[in-house]
Amino acid sequence: MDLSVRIGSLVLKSPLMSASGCFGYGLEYADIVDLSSLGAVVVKGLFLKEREGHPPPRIVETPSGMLNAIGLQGIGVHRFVREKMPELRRLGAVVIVNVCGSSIDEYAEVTRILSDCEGVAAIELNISCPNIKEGGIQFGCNLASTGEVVAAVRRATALPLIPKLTPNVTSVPSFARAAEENGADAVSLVNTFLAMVIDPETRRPAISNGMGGLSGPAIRPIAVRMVYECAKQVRIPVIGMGGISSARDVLEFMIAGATAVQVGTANFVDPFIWPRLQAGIEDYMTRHGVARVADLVGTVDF
Amino acid sequence: MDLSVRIGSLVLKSPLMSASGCFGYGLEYADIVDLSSLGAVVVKGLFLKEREGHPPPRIVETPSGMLNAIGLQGIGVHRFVREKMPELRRLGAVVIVNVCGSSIDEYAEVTRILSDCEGVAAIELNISCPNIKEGGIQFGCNLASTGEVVAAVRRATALPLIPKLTPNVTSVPSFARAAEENGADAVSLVNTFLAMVIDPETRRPAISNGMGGLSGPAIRPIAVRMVYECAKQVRIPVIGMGGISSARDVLEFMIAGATAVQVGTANFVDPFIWPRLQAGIEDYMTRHGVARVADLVGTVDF
Amino acid sequence: MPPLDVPALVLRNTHLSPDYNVLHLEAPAIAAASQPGQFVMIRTAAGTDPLLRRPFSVFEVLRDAAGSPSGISVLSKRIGPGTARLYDAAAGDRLLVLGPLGKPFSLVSPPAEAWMVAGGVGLAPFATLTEALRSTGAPARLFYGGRTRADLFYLDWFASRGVTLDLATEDGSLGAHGRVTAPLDDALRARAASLPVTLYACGPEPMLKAVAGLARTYGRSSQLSTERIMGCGLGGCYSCVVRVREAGGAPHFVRSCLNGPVFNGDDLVWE
Amino acid sequence: MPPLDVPALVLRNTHLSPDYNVLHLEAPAIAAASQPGQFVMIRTAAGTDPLLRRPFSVFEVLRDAAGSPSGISVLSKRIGPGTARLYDAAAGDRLLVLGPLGKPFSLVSPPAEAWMVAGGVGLAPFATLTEALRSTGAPARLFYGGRTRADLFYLDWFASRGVTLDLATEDGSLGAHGRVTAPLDDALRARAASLPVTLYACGPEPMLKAVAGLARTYGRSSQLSTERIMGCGLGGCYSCVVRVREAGGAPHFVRSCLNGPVFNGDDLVWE
Ligand SMILES: Cc1cc2nc3c(=O)[nH]c(=O)nc-3n(C[C@H](O)[C@H](O)[C@H](O)COP(=O)(O)OP(=O)(O)OC[C@H]3O[C@@H](n4cnc5c(N)ncnc54)[C@H](O)[C@@H]3O)c2cc1C
Ligand SMILES: Cc1cc2nc3c(=O)[nH]c(=O)nc-3n(C[C@H](O)[C@H](O)[C@H](O)COP(=O)(O)OP(=O)(O)OC[C@H]3O[C@@H](n4cnc5c(N)ncnc54)[C@H](O)[C@@H]3O)c2cc1C
Ligand SMILES: Cc1cc2nc3c(=O)[nH]c(=O)nc-3n(C[C@H](O)[C@H](O)[C@H](O)COP(=O)(O)O)c2cc1C
Ligand SMILES: Cc1cc2nc3c(=O)[nH]c(=O)nc-3n(C[C@H](O)[C@H](O)[C@H](O)COP(=O)(O)O)c2cc1C
Ligand code: FES
Ligand code: FES
Repeated sequence: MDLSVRIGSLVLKSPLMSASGCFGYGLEYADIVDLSSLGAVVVKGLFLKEREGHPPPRIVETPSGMLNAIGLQGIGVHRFVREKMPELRRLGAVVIVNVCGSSIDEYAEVTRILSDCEGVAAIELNISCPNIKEGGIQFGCNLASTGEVVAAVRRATALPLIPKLTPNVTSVPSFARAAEENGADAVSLVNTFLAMVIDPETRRPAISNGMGGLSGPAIRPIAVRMVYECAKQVRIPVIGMGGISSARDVLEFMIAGATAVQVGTANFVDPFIWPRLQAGIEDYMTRHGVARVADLVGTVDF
Repeated sequence: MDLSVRIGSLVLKSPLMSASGCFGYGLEYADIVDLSSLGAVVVKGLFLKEREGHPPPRIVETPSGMLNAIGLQGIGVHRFVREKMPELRRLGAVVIVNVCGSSIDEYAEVTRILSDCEGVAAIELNISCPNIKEGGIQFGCNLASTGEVVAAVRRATALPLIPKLTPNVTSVPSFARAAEENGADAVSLVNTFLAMVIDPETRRPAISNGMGGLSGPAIRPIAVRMVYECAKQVRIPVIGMGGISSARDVLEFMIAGATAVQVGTANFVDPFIWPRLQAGIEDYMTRHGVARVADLVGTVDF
Repeated sequence: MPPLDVPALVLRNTHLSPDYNVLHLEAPAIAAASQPGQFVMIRTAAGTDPLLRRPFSVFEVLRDAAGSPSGISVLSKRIGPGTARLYDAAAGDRLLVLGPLGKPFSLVSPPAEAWMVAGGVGLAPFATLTEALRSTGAPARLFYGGRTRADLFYLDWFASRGVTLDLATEDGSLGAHGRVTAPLDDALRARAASLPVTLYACGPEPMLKAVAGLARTYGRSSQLSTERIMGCGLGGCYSCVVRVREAGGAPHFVRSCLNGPVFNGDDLVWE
Repeated sequence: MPPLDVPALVLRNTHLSPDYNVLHLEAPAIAAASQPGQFVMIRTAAGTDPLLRRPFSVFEVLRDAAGSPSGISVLSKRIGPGTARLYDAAAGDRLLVLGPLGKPFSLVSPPAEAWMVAGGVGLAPFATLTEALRSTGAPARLFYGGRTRADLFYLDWFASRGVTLDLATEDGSLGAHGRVTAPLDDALRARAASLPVTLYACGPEPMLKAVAGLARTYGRSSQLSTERIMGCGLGGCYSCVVRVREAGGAPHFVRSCLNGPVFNGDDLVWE
């Protein structure tokens, strides 16, 4: 059974990836998950410098979902390369780094540093974090800026480049096209939905940042729709995510048009999910006589 | 305790309304709900003519939500005025009609007919149904068209005019402003989120229309955010909805900025919810020493 | 009577098989008002998972020692999260039960016979129908099909109430080998046209369609209990429509929760 | 040992009060690996409501007849949907339990004394700590506060293990009237500086802050068990941060699920 999928020049042994920000730097999970068994480990968003993030409370549970505004706390690209990459390499992880920036220059600079680091397999360009002012959303909600930042980072790296798109726009496919036209090798979607929970007893937002990003099963039907729409409008691969919690959900996204998928919130609920997802995909392929998982991509009958 | 709220020239005895399409024509619920106890009964979307709607399956359950593509099956405005309004008047319901159209002329025409009908208290302009091509979404996703259709219907009626906005856009507040500038007395939001469920076993969408609108608790945090944003940017009242299932949720929307609220999906789960919502609001007002529910509107501390 | 919503106590949960169970629910007022063919909407869990209620036929009307209606039972087949929760319910739990809902069967009187046709869990509405027919005196016959013999339940119950049983299993382990519509066809063919029969059917849609076809072929009237995905059960959502052709009119969609779930087989239009 | 995720059988659910319960869970491997102060993440329901797991201290390590660890108990206070489900759990249910997680308390040895300070359900980590201290021989004392006498549990359990009890209730119904930090302050003041004491505290944040202050005032070391909202318990989400100042460095956020939940009171920076 062939579970491999291709993202640009990269051939992954499985379509399953961890979603950025939901799997730490990967190493946190190294003693319970075989990192080399994943298609890729997408690590937490990195800026050039270290960042403190927002004060707690940073998350709140919502119906079948969660709201987060972590604020991209992180160790910065230099410490990541120094402190995390050696161990990730040793464990055989295919590492995709989620790159953040407050300016086009910062995006390009972080990307350049990572491109010089052995073992970084691809760049996921985070132009869609809804939770901090400089989180890229000013790039990700404007077509021209999306094109500009993608083009600039394209010039900075030969690695596969995967802009990560926000769902908080009228037409996600136009952003996917802008990414494609400016040299992206794939797009990933969706990042979280900008959302808000207010506690009526205190009349204050439930998380310190006021607003946050909604993830989890609640958003899955919207994410599937966006993946379907984007996959029809671009030729580059689409990496789908949003609420995936079971093999059924992985298959739903792939049939909608995703070449690979990422799992975020469900990994919090069930960090031992990975082998079960893979077994479920294999079971489906056996039952439906599918030899290569890539043959499922975009096969929705609609 | 004063539960009354004001929407344009209309004073409602309570901020609680049924959401369009989730309460039939109101009469279906007349023997279990005292229709005159609601702030308003918002009835199912009406075109000029009768409509068959989409073939079943028309709904599918999703995590903490549901997807629907009913396709605006309905009896048309003439039969509504003739067959439903007399009984609604007799029961003392404050009736708001959700008006649909495939053209600006149709919106205006349906509105004119309703304006001549005794007992119709306001017009909710449905420019946001995601489920049919002519469901208004071509108006509701474009700022200029939104302005145009609101202006045209404004000329057709003296009734309070409430454009209902779609959440499937980058900036809901700009649409709220376009509505306000063109004479709307209030805006209501959110309509459903365009979404999709695919059954991997059949590789076909779960509902006949392929895509549908997501409603229910799943979407609540996104809807609260949009209500908050809009209420800050317009002076006219905002009527909030999206996943409201308890008095806590009503209060959350009002504190975020909603002057009144609508309840849709939760009425399916619990048609006896209305007196409980009211009791919960009153309990909150007692505990927090709030004399007039209108004093809560937009009081979020953020 | 307008429908009620009661937090019904689970009195007993009997597992008939790995899929099928019968839940006894305390709900006197709903029990007293229920007519054969009506249904209830059950909230299978507090909270939002599952979110919507699930529709179930009233299987039996339970009675207390004095013979007064004290509750209802539902016969449930486990196919997804909602029915799984009903399968796992324990005595002492409470479930919100909304009902009775929908249009019931019309009863026939002698000399007409009532032939019930049940596929799988489609048996559910026929226990109350059997009780009601005993009061009209119309002879009752049950054509009952399932996958295998272990999927056919309550045979003694029906037999002991004078119902003639015609069974069919797809694997031939009990009764006729194959679909239940085959013995039904034979029986209809064998019955003199002068002797009136009304068909009552509940089961998978292909079975209903076949029964409607047989009814037409043999000039019999039929009452079919449809099963559509229902969002509300009260006419609020328009999710549950079936296409009907009413006298003279063009086919159009009507809500099966209000205008059904029982329809005249001649009125239904199959896509 | 890496944490395990086991579908633990509920052996028993003891309701201590209308809010508090103790769940006995079969989980030998987790029990064997747990150290005082560690926690587990429990999935309180299948499905998505509630979605995330909830963190609970390991309350007791259960042992079989031969004395081998067979499971754990958790002491839970019902405050929302997750703890409500634990309150309602029945023997025979299964709950996914992930653990053991986090950094444990460091133990002290005689002549140092261990003074435990518990506010409400903050009692939870101190049963296992008491057992462990018995092996070092360090004298143990428990300052334990609650709203009212009915909210103080397991007093005999601690007393029978040689723990000196100092109780306080906010309504004065048992022990000192007011906060538990008042008798603690008195006791610290009374103790000669030459006699070593380590404070161990778990409870509401204002109490932890007060204990940290007292520790500083009297020059004692403190180990505080923090309670932050946790999304994962494994370091994946960065939701559970507390601000610490490590030797010389500027204050910064660290994950309490990995670097805690137990912190040195001197390191914590309160906002
Ligand atoms: C009027 C009526 C009476 C019914 N009576 C019975 C009965 O007595 N016993 C019984 O076991 N079942 C009965 N059903 C079917 C029963 O409602 C479904 O099996 C049940 O809703 C499935 O829920 P689930 O969560 O287990 O499965 P899922 O498949 O996960 O359900 C998902 C959704 O699909 C709907 N759905 C799935 N299958 C059906 C179906 N066959 N009919 C209608 N909706 C469906 C559910 O309501 C839900 O909205 C009846 C249905 C109707 C409409
Ligand atoms: C390391 C650790 C150990 C704990 N040990 C215990 C224990 O032994 N016994 C016990 O009863 N409780 C303990 N708690 C608190 C317990 O986790 C919460 O009471 C519980 O998660 C509340 O869930 P809920 O759904 O009932 O309430 P809700 O208030 O609805 O919870 C909503 C969200 O807030 C979080 N939350 C609410 N209160 C707290 C809190 N005080 N601390 C952390 N998160 C919270 C929940 O995890 C959840 O994400 C511990 C918390 C931590 C961090
Ligand atoms: C706690 C948390 C932190 C996240 N951090 C990041 C991040 O650093 N960079 C990013 O691109 N996306 C981040 N995301 C978004 C996820 O990668 C993913 O796009 C989103 O959660 C939807 O997937 P899910 O529903 O499977 O979680 C974060 C999500 C969560 C819940
Ligand atoms: C079955 C169904 C039918 C609906 N029909 C309409 C409609 O006719 N007109 C309209 O403006 N909105 C319609 N809506 C949208 C609701 O009025 C409401 O905006 C949405 O469901 C969000 O609220 P909720 O989460 O409380 O259901 C419909 C929603 C549902 C679920
Ligand atoms: S189920 Fe809602 S209208 Fe029939
Ligand atoms: S709870 Fe997720 S990082 Fe600590």
